[in-house]
Amino acid sequence: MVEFRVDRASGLPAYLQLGRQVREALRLGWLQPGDRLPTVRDVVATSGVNANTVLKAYRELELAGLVEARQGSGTYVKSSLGSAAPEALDDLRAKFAAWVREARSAGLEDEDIDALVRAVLSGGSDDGAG
Amino acid sequence: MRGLLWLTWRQHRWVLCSTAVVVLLASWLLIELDLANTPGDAVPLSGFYAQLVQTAFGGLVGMFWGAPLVAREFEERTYLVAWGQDVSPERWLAGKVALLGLVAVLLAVPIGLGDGYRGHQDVSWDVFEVSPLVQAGYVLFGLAAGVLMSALVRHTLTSMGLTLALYVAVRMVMSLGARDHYLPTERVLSEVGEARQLPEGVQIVETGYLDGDGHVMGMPSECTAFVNPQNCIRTHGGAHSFVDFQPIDRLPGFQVAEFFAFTAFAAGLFFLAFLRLRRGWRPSRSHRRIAA
Amino acid sequence: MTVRVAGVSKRVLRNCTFELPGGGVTALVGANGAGKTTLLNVLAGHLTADSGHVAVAGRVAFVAQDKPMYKGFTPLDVLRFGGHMNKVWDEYKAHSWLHRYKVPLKRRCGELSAGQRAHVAFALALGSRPDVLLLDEPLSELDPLARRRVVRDLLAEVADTGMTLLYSTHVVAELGGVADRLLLLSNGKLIVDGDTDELLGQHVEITGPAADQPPVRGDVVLARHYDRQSTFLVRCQGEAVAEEPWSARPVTLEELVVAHLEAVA
Amino acid sequence: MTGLLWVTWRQHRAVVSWTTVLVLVVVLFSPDLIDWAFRNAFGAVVAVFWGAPLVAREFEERTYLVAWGQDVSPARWLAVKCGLLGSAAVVLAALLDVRQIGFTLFGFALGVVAGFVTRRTVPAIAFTLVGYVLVRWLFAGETSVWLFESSVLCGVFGAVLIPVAFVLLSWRTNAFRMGVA
Repeated sequence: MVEFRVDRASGLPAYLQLGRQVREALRLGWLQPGDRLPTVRDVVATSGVNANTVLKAYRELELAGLVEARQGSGTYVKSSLGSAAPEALDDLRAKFAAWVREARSAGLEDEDIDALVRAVLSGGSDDGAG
Repeated sequence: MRGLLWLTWRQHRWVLCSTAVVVLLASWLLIELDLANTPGDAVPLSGFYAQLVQTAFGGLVGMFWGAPLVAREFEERTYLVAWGQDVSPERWLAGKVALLGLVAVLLAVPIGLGDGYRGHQDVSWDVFEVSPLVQAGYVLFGLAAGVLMSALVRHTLTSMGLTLALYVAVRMVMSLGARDHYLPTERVLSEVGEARQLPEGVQIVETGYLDGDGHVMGMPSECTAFVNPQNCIRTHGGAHSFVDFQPIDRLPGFQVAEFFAFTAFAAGLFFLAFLRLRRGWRPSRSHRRIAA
Repeated sequence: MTVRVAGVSKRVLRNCTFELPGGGVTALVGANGAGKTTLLNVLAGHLTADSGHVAVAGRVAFVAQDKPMYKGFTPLDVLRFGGHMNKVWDEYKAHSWLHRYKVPLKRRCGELSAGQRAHVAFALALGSRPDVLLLDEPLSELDPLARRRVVRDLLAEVADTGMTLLYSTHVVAELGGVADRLLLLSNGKLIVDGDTDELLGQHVEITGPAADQPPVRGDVVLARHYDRQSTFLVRCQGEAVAEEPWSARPVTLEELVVAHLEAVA
Repeated sequence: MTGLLWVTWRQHRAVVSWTTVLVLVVVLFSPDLIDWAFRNAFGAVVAVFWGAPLVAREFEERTYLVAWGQDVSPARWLAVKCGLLGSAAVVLAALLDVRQIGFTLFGFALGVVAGFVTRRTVPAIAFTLVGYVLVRWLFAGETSVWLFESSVLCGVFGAVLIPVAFVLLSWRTNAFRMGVA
């Protein structure tokens, strides 16, 4: 069961925030294929989001093929986002943690690490080769 | 005090003006038309209604000036504004009551002058209430009743009703009962059945019969059937018939007495109203001043 | 369509036209004196429009801004009042609202706090099972916790009954995810009427070197020029792409509303 | 209708009760002087304490938004309230003196109309009082000057005022909307 939290003051529309939180849950393995998403009524009652927004979010996830609505019994997760297997995920996390420790010992602040990672992500292929 | 003058005028100007119009109209009717001594002695209708205003004057002021004074502030919750300033609630009420009382007494003068259609006698017990002094007493009492009910009940409509009831009750008790006994009455005796000679313009308070040794004797039941029961009463031991009255020269004194009676009532009611205000409400801004 | 307003003018309102689908939650925002209360009163039937046409399908319940109530009635009396005065009355719903918010039932409304009196007004309105619920600044008397819970309860009510909710508010930051429709009023005219998510998508703030026109297609809502820099708040139809040296930033609902109000003020 | 019976009683029980008590006190044991004065003043009491606040208080406290926001249409609300309070006033007036029925009805209707016009309790009471006294003054001359006994005339005048109240009501809000089920 995932608990949605909407940041009302952000510029991102609420239904996109819900979609993002579902995708995040999928990536982190909190939601597995076959799990049932909370009903529209429950999301409205617990996180104070209006019904149309929740429906919109669920429909957007459905179009993305991540979830499927089964008649009368709710919305179920269809496929996971985790492209890599969970074990690979743990191994990569360990390596990355080691790298971060190394960077910190080299005197980098968190912002520097953040900027470095974003540059590498957006730098794309050429850094890969180097 | 000047601030309260503005506030009182600003808040109550409509009710003050409309009352003034009604009162001045009635006074004009009572004074002006009286001089023109209209033909025929029947009381013209305008006179009757002018007298109505004259009698009800104190009550009207009580109902429309006094009753809403504090009650409205509570109903609209504006007392938080009125008493949240540097002027304490007591001084707020004192200022308003003083100013309204002053205007009320000023209005009492014209309303008390017109003796209207009471046969133009200059001095007579019938025109007891035709005196600015007496009317001033009534209006102060009416205002005090209104203010007290207003402070007690804090609900406009109810306080208007209670003010009217209190005013009518006290005025009836005083004018029907107490007024004749401000001073002990004088008594004139005469033989049963003889015409009694009474001084001019007296106010008869009590009549009846005395038996042989001077005690008041009720009308014997057998004699009630007779048209002129004199000899029947004599046979039943009736010695004299008596009349208790108030001579006309006491009239001004009684009017002053009535004025002081009603102003005493008014003072009492105002005091109770202030007590209710102080006890029912903490001091205003002064209590927020933290010692420097 | 549950609520249809065509060309309505009344007092400050001038030629207002919009339609509200059933089951939606619409926020009515505007400066003081913009006509929010007048519009709600016209929709509630307490005021008849000078011109134009208003059609509301179904039962209307309206709670005014100062939450008027009989000060001599106790909350129980108010529920009885609702029962007596309505053909359709849901005693359980009204009573449970009062129970949930712990409103004392036996004390006179005049002695209750403003927040409690607001709950009594809500209970009476919801108890009559409205198809259209009109609320004039419903949250103004409520504490932060009550505010959050009332929003959730109202949205749950909309989800359960398909009721249409139109409420006016000044707290724009709390609209996100609550209102799916925004009506922006400025001295009587409807200057913005759109789906909140679409509005957020369309509006973008572009900052860059001083210029009198932004590099992006779309109508400029607000422009600010400094000596070497300009910022534009633009409402564009399509995707807003801004290359160097311009940078684009998504706009929050509050900034969007304030910009539109400022542009017209 | 029973719903409105409860509402009318709940809202006006205080004023109706003490007026009834007053009338009984006067009728049962009161010297004729007070009796005469009260009998003529009864119309004014009903006008001022029953009629004037009926609508004026709803506007003043803004509870008209509650009263006329329910299924029961404002027209029925006003009709039933005037009907109930009006008939109660007639019964009490009949206890005092048949002639007073006309004056009382007139006073009540005048109060309701004054309530619509001024929309505030104290001014409504003032207008009602002045209006009542003026009309009693006009009609009080020779009782049969208008071919009818003055109290009957006042009653008719009052009956005319009631539809005026409904007209004023419909200006104020669409009074005759049907209660939507």
